[in-house]
Amino acid sequence: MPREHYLNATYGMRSWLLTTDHKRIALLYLISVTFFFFVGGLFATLIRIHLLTPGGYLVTPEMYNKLFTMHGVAMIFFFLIPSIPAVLGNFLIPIMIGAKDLAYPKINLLSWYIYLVGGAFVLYSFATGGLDTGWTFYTPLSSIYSNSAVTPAVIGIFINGFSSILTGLNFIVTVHTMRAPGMTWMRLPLFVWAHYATSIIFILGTPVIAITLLLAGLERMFNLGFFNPAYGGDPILFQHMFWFYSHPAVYIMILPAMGVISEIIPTFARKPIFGYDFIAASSIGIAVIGFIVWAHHMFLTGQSTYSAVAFSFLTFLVAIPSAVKVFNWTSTLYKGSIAYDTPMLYGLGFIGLFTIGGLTGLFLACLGLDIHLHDTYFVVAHFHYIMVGGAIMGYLGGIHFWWPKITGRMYPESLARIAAIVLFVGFNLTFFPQFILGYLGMPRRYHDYPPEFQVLNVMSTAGASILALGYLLPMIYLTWSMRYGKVAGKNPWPATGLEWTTDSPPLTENFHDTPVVDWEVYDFEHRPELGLSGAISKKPAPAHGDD
Amino acid sequence: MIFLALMVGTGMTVWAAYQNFGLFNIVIALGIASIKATLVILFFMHGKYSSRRTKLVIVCGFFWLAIMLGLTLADYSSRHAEPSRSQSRPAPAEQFV
Amino acid sequence: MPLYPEQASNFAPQVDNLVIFMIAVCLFFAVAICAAVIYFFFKYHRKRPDDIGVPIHGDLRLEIAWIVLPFFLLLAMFGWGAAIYVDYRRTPADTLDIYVVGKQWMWRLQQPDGRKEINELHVPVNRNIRLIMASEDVIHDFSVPSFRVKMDVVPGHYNNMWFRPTKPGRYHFFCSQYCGTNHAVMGGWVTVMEPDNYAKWLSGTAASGDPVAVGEKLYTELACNTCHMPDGKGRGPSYNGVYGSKVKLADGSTVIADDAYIRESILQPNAKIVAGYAPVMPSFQGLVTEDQILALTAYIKSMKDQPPPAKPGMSEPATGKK
Amino acid sequence: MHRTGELYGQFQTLEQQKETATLGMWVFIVQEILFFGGLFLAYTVNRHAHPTAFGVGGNMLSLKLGGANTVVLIASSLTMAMAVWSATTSKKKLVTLFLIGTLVLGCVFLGVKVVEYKEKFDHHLIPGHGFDISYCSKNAAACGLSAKDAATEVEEIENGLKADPDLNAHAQLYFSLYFGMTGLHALHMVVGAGLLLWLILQAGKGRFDANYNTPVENIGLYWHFVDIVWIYLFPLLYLINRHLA
Repeated sequence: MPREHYLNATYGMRSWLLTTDHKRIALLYLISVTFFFFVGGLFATLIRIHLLTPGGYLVTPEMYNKLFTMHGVAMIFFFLIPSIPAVLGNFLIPIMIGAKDLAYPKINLLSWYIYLVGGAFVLYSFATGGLDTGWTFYTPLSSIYSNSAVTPAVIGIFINGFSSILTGLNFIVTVHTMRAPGMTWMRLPLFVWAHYATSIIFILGTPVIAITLLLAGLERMFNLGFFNPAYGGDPILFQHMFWFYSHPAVYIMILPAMGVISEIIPTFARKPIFGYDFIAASSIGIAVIGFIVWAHHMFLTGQSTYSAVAFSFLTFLVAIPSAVKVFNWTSTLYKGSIAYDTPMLYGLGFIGLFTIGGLTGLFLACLGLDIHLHDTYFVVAHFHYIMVGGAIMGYLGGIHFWWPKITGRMYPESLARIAAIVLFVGFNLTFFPQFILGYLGMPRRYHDYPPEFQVLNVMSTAGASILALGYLLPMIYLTWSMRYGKVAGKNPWPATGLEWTTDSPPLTENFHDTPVVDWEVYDFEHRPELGLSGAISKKPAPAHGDD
Repeated sequence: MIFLALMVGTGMTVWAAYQNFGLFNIVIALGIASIKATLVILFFMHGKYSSRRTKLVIVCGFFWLAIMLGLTLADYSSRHAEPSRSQSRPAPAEQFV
Repeated sequence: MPLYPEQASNFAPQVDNLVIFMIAVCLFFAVAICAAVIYFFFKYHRKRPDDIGVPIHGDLRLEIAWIVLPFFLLLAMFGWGAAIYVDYRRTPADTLDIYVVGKQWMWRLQQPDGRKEINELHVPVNRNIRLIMASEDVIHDFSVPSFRVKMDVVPGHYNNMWFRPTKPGRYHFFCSQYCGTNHAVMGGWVTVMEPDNYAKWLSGTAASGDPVAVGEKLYTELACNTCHMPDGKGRGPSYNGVYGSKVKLADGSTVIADDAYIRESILQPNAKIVAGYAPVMPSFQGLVTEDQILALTAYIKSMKDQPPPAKPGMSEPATGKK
Repeated sequence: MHRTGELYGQFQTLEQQKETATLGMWVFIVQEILFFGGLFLAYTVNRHAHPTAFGVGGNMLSLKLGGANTVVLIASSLTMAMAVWSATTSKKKLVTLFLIGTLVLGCVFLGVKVVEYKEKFDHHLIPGHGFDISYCSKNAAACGLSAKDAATEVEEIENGLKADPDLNAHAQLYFSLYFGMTGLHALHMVVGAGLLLWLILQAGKGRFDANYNTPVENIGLYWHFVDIVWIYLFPLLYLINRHLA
């Protein structure tokens, strides 16, 4: 008779579709975001194949425009934004803070259904005429001129917004009111801090995109005018409102990944994280400053010069908390006891790729350079370094890290290391050439390009095929391991978080008894139950890091 | 009490709307509205008696609203003071057909 | 393979210098971080499975250092970038003004003398050029990578940008803001010419085709021919032999049918009505451009050798009202 | 599931549960602030660009109906606050009574709104092809204007056209915003009315008292918030620059 846990507590379709268990909802999300990831990935594959040759013979211009739009919409709104928060966050936050569930389990389930309804609308739009406005939905192209199925897509994203809002609301309230005895704010895992910061953006940003897209949709459906130049409206206003959410949305994607990395690195370096309070504060800092930089997407729209200068300055400021994180992670490695497990490979890969992504962001924040680089492949490369190199690397690292906790079984280690390296190589080969393409002036969203750009495009496509392989591998072996993987104990790494003190997989109530936390966060030294008796050099460390 | 104050406020805005204070029309109308809103939050919604955490949440909401309105309007209001040479609008119509 | 596009305007060297500075700074940090990660990765590799690392919790001095130092570097980047940006936005006073209209999916560019081009722009080298841009439909963006300039073209707004080409040649320009189906082919070429070549190009007519032929085409396109029939039997007078002749007006006076008169008759038909005809012609104000008027005039001129129709009741050849 | 004061599984204590509910509601209201904030931003920018058209548009609204609605809505807020007070002091009969009062006032508000919308429709003030800002000045009889009012309106439109030749287009912007803003506000009212209905049923069973009144309190918060939105909408849409008429 196997031990009872959340997976085998009840059986049947009903017990999953009507569950209020945050762990089961996380798995529902895992399945649905993976579906959207492959939908978006399929579009990306077609895009890259099409761009092999100048002139592009695979699809028509209309179709190409639909492909990159649908790639963006599926990936951003239905994969990246919900990925880490709704899967890993949902699964882990209650366990990490020692609660039985989120504060509002029913609302949690509701937000998954809202996500599905929104997703259904968007898929309907993809299937009936597609969408060719770009994921940015700039008016008046989206509200008046486009002939594609904009209305259902806008409705779908509007609906999906409420899924994000409710998830964020749930997290904020949970972190405030559901912490176990002894779990003080300064003992919260950095993963929880990162999700708290993300939730702030969910709450304060998402309603604005909802109303913005609603207005654009009303403009399209009912001839109303909010941004319509024919009525004297201003299309730039749409961009202001759109980016007020959509820039912070970038931090929705990257902050949770940073949270994952902040868990992985101390675990596999087996030492407390360097500068805990600075990393925690920088998460909140990024969330707050991230809200006041949005108009750097609009330097060339004709916004006022003064405003552009101010926004450029604020954008440079947001680099500081990100840099603080990178410096602290790197310093954590110093005098660690570093293991080469797969999550760590993802973690270190993340540091490298995020550093490149972040530093190239400075080029775009810089007013004088943005004029040349704006809307070129440089931008495309930059944000893929952040979103794929950052967010997806973090997501996969987290999935591997917590896989034993989620399923109770280990993934095949050597295969997983190979996949991580394949991903790293494929990713760089795909996107690094695009930086050069961009500086040479190749505009983004082009189905056709001058022949002189071909070499770099071929490199990029070659990299993309390696990347695709890198994504298929984990998909296959993770599924395999659910049944055949080695059984994992409570704490296979071992790691220090509260989630590792309970069973793998946890029972429905997470803990047998309410846990009481009486240790500091990421402390390996004073935790005999981890079974780490190994030597540490007790010499106080000289106080210098790397750079 | 509060109800009466709100009623008086409503009466005042309507009255003020018919007076011309030049630039201050909007300021006065919105000022009265803000006073009314504050009364509702503090008393009807028990904002005055709630925990510090709740107060922080409320303040955050309005603060972010201020960020959005403030920074966007900063762009619009500084557009006419460009550092470039005087932007004589080109004659439209014919040239642009 | 080139790593940067040609430097063909005053902005190009400025932008490239800044890029080199930024790459240097960023490369330093990227290499330093990656080197540190790789070094630690191998140096502090776990020796025994139950080893733990040295518990170091942080260092305030280091934290302050890596907040403050990058701040100053960022400040330098920001300042340099902003200075260049202000240059971009501060248009000099002595510009050659080109009007640019973007529409799905073509560019119309107009020289100061009214001459128009589609997806082609000719400018003299070493002159300050200002583009005054408007859009007829969605947002476009005029971008010339070799000049390092780019600006959105927004419906309902006029956006300006300026540059000074420094090297004769032909350079690609693109639409850089996604604008719908044929966004990728909405581009063309800027030709930078020596000033005397530019002047020659401006005065030459070959480039835009024979104005008489253009005028003849317009004449049917605008349906002028349905009223102004050559035999004078239409609702409007014939053009034959009109140009340069005297025209008798309804109020009894006469005018010479010169360029100015023809222009006026197209734009304000009812100002001077030819004797014997009703004031039925609609105004073409706003429907035809100046160079179309020039072409129409050229066409009318070309018919001056045709015999004027003999119309009973008219002493002079009828004319004028298009 | 809504047994009085039941402790849900995920919580340790009742206080924790109540605290959680209140905090959650406030966070929800904060996101509503930003939601309406987007509308207010769109309004401000467009009004700034076209003050004349917005002034003329505002004068086409009925101050009587709008003003009456403001009074109705503030009164409903008062009854809502009284309902919460009655619940916390365990006056079970009064809770139901005040809630019914709130619902009735809310419905009156929505009714008046319907009348206003109908009027706009009759006056050709729905943005789109049939829109004509000067319809009433041309068809005084159809709009039920007195000779004096009609004369004022003709004059106003003439003045408006002088200041802004594109008045008809820009006024559509105003009416788009009018319908967008009041429409979304009304939608919130409808949702609120639904919630009130449910509350009344629960209150009828005597479920709310000093120990358990979270639903009344939270729906009260929501209702007050919707009231606050109207407190801003009223001057913005109806009042500013009335005197210009």
